[in-house]
Amino acid sequence: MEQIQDQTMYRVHLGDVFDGPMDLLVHLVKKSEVDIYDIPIAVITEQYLEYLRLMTALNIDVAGEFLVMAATLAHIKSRMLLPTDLEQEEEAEDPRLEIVRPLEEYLQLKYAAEDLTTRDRLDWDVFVRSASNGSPESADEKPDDLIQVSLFELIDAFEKIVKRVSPEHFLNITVDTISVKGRISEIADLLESRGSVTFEEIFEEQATKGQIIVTFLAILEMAKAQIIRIMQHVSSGIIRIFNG
Amino acid sequence: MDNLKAIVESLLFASDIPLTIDKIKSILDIQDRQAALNALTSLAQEYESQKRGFFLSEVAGGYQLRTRPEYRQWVRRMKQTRPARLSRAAMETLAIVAYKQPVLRSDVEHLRGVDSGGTLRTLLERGLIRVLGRKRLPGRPMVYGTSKRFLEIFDLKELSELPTLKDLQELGEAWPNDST
Amino acid sequence: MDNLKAIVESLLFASDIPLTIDKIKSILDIQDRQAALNALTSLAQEYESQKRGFFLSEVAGGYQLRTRPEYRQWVRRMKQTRPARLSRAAMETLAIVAYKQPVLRSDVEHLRGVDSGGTLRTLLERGLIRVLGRKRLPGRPMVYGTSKRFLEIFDLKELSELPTLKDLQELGEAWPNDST
Repeated sequence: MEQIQDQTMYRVHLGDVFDGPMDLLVHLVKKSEVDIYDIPIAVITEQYLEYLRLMTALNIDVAGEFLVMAATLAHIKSRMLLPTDLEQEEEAEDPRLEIVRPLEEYLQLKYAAEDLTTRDRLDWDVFVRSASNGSPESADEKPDDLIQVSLFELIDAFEKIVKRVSPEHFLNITVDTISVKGRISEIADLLESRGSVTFEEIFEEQATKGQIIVTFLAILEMAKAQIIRIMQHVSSGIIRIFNG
Repeated sequence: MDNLKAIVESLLFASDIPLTIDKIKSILDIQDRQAALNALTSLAQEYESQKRGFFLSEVAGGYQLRTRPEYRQWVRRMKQTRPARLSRAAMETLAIVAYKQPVLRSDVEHLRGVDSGGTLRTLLERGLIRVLGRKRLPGRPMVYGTSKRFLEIFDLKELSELPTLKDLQELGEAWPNDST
Repeated sequence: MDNLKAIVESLLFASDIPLTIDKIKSILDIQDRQAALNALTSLAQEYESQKRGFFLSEVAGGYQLRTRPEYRQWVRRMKQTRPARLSRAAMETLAIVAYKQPVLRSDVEHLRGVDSGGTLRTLLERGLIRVLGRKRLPGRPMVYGTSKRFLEIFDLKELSELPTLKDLQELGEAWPNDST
């Protein structure tokens, strides 16, 4: 922890001062005490660019997002300067809306974040009795007990294993292999309840080409793992899959 | 069970998670929901009127005894807790997930205007948000929502207890001072 | 400190070990031993006269709140039915089965580097994993996969909703400013 702090102390990002370009913009709008629905865009743009220049002068990294916002502001400013055709004026949208809408939404969420921080936080403002008193984890857990584990803990546990074992065991699990696993599970269900099933039946409900491929890969995988046996009837030619 | 109130209190006292009424009913093997509710209400009133060191908090769909926030400094001192701090960025991200769930990483980043992978990961690790599943979009992106732990930590009965964004904005406009 | 009694109660409530008078004095920064003792005595009397669900026990040279022994059956019952956490070993094993299924016990052990028969059995008993079949190898070893119950517990519609390591890596590192 201390090590991290030491590193960051010398590597200041603009992001450490402001959470992002929206945050900086909010700061400027508030500082100028202007209405967000009527932002003096030229003034705010100038202040925004001034900030970026200051940051650069102080050797602070200015992330790309800040530059994108600078470009957006400059663009709005230039559109404001264009003479509006009187006839089109009614339909013409205020160019500032491009920035006002996200700004409004961002402000709301900032207030929401502030509101959350004012609540009585557990383990900071209020405390509960700790779990450690009384008996340790009861041994007689019933199988229908709820289990208090989140999906993140599961993947986190797996990540730790992958980090621990040598790279050749590393299996990069992609979405595709996961859906094949899902299909394997379904076919295993089917075989469990029916003992055997024909090839056609398995493919019957597969609507898309992708699904057919996934099912096919699942069958291959199961055959390779020798969970199933694939047999063809000599006379009828019907292919059946059996529990291995 | 004439001492129902005392028994309920002992359960609340010994539990490390919020207890739901259903759970209390099933432990005590009673059918009468109202009786359980009465016991809880009456306990809550006693803690208030007697100015006890703890109170009954209605949180995450259940009930839990918690120390009174007024005494935070003393309890903190005893526990020697260092604040498990969440940065402003993490709080913002958390607020977005709380209000906009189910939400994608790209939604969060669109709103905040900055990369939010790291803060999402922090929140996942702290158990404040969870993966709800995946969206049927190219790349099958993960969908996030807040967890039960979020309710427990932020002292919320349920998500709907959060003030609406509109209310917050109206309040917010009353404070001209910068939040930083 | 006119609410000394309530503060002492909040400390007793939140402490997981017996509190000594010296400890209470040092937390509250008071010199008056008698005041602390009076608060404790008065609390103990209140718990008795009000027939609360807990009492003040003088134990191991200190003071601790404990549930009343009369209610032990209910408290025990509650502790038995609380959601269990998976042990780290079970968690690891479950993660391997989830991500590498169909998988053999030998595969699990190869990855974990330790005997995993016991944890696999536990997971089977709890219905989190199941036997998909047997492999036609010497000894006909069982092939494991996750169960429907696994999906229910993790609130997944289907296995393909499981987040992958790639998803996690794409989020990047947790935000360094947030202490965990």
